Amino acid sequence: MALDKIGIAKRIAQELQNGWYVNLGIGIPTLVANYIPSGIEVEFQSENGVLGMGPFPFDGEEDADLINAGKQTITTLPGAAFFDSATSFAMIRGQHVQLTVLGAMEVSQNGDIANWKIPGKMVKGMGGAMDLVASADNIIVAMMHSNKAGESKLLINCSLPLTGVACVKKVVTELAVLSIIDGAFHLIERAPGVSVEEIIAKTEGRLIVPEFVPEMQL
Amino acid sequence: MALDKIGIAKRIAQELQNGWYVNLGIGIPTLVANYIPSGIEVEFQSENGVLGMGPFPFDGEEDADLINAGKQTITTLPGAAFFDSATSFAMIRGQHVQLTVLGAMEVSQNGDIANWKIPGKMVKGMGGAMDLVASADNIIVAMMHSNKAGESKLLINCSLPLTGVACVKKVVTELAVLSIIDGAFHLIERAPGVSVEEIIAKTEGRLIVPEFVPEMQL
Amino acid sequence: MYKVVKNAEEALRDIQDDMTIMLGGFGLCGIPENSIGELVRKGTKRLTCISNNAGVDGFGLGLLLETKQIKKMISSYVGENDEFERQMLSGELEVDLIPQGSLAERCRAGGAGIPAFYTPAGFGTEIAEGKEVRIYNGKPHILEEALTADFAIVKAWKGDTAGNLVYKAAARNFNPLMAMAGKITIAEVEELLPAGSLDPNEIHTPGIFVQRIFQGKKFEKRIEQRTVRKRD
Amino acid sequence: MYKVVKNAEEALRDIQDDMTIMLGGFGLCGIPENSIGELVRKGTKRLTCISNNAGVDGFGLGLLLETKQIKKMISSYVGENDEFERQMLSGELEVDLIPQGSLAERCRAGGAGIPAFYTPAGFGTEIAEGKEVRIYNGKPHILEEALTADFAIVKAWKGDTAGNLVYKAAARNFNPLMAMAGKITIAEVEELLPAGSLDPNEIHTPGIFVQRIFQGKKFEKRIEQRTVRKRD
Repeated sequence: MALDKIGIAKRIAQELQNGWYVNLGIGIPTLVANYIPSGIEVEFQSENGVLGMGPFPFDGEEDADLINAGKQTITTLPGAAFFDSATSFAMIRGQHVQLTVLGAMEVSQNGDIANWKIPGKMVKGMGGAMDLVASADNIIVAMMHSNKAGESKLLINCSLPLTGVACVKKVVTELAVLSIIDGAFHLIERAPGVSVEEIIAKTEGRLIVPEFVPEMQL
Repeated sequence: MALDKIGIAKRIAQELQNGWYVNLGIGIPTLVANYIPSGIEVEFQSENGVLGMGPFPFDGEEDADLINAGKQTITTLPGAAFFDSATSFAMIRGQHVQLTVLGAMEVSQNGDIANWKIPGKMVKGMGGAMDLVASADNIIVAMMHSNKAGESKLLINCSLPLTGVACVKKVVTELAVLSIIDGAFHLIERAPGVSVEEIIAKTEGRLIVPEFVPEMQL
Repeated sequence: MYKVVKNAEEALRDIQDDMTIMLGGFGLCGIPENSIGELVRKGTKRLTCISNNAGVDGFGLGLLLETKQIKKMISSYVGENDEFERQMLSGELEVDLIPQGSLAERCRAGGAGIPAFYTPAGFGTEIAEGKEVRIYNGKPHILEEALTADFAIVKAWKGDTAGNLVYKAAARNFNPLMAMAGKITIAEVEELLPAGSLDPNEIHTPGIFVQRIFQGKKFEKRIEQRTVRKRD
Repeated sequence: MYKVVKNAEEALRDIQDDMTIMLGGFGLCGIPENSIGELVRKGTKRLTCISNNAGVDGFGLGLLLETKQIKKMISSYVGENDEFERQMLSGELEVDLIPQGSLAERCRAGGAGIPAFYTPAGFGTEIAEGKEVRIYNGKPHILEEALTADFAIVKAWKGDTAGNLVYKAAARNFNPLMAMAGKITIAEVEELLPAGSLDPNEIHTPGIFVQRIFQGKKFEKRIEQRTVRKRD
């Protein structure tokens, strides 16, 4: 059965390693923070200038001066630090953040990503996404395998304006975990009960399927 | 009579304007801080990361963590701030410092300055001097008119390796105040009792002498 | 160095039509509310505004959009704002979108006398069109130039009469960088203290970057996304 | 994020011959005394040291010069040091002199993923030889590249177990910039506190830049130029 958003977040959370600094994008990526495996300590960086983000505040304890990059009210954990936006992107560009998780509209088989602009529609801007994808060594995309029209989002080439080139290393969808290596998607795991055939059918880009494809363990 | 070092410092202090941030080099420039005209408020920046430098500490109150760019123990005044070296040179390069006063071995008629290296001798390094002279809009050189061998230090071209090009706007020596404009030294003032002839004789570079050269008022 | 002015009116007295203004803040967090109000009152026109975001309908820079005082926005993320969208789609409003990290670094560079730098952000995208590309460490980078402004308007938590500023939490964001990059920098603060009240170790923006400072009359501090959890 | 190591020995355990090391400090102010002592004890050889200064005879980096552990110094100002002078003039020691502001900015750039930037400092001097020149705002600028190091060793006043650092007064200097630029950054602190002890608003170096932290055994804090005034 295909995963729901929480399933995707849980699977991505398994990628976390002890001591990592992690930047989570808006949407599914944000949920990853709720499923950190036990024994793993990570710290969350928010590109507006917060390190050591904690959970949302209790009702009534919101502070307008304490938000994350999604403009949501947050709290901090012991050991947190605040800094300006240039320092924040110094962390990102300088590869001090070990993992970036973000959403996408399209990913191509060579790791290009499109997630900021649909021609003809209102453009909201790229925010920090272009800096994040151009800089991070380790980028995981969390997204649905297909768009609302049922078309694959794992493509030979992105059709939308790019956010970054050859940068995505891994994609986690409701159907599968895929690595991007040498211009192809490599099927690593499938969602529980999802067939390899379904993943092949829904992946437009070049897909390498090993003989045995394990099911995700969630 | 030619000025002494204190006289040079006093004359330079007359150039200070209210509200200026000022960077003083080692030697005569440091003395300028002692002769701020009354009614003028300036703040001293030290490129190692101090704004709002005060006088030397009282004996016994030295703090090894509180020094100026000359590595001397100092104090701070109310309103002081500490910052890192990149921010310090952001102030300098970004022209937030209104006046830089520094010493020189040679100055040329187009405003080149040499003050960091003598070929064949031990080179100590340029420290912040190259950043200061390349960045500041308003640079006053405080120096003796001639070197120990009696040769003019106000030259057609510098003979020593340069610190900066076409950057010095004004020179104050024990004999004169000179502006540098359009490839020539312009004699602005002479030290009390010093003759225009002496200044002409001791200036190798092109010197423009107006009909009337006032004496400095110290 | 006494930099105190009475209020926003005095601080913004010489901001004129067609100028370029930087405004600190991220979303509605850490924005110079009082100065924005004063710009609306003054009616200064055809402004180019450099600000990470463009406010929301009815607050922040949204107020200046409603009165059509903005000719051009230079931002990284916009459009939590219907009026913005309308003006952009109708062509009334020019918009220059810049990756957030490049925007921050370009402001800092402007203030630091660094005219240009290389960054990997945006390579291979439309942002890179017409920009020089150079390979460093095996990776393509594009050349980005510094940004400066006629006025930078920032908002701080505490400030002193010498212009030293301290920001609170995530309200710091772009404020220290823009403070560096204004030909004239205006700071509005929640609390204005005598010089010497702030610990020199704890100052975020040294006073040298600030030309005018005033205590804001009122800070509404609206929250854009109120997210909370229930008590157990 | 628990980054505490026991002492300098553990912190510097994998620093090896021929590595490039950044060391914070300006003169003798804010230098990592305990780590320098440990480098002497270890006897690590042929080091390239990036540090604004090179210590004095018998203290700071002067200690590593005496034991001839330094192959190359990258600094802005050197030579308060007879042994340095002797080694430099004899050709035993390579020296790369860099304008102080460029040195600071190149360290920051290295830490910030900015591979190169333009600066006016040094144009028209021997420092600019072989460097690209470009005119911005009517003024020539030269292209300078980022600096990084295998290890950055910094000294802070207070630190917490998560690696957050606070510096004191002018002992800040190059420390925060080098902390950004080390592949591994080691911080020695005067006072090591539990995470949560430092106000997140007042942190100078966020812990993300620091991999190892320890409380220094002893800080001698020598003064290079003791200048005082008499009491009235």
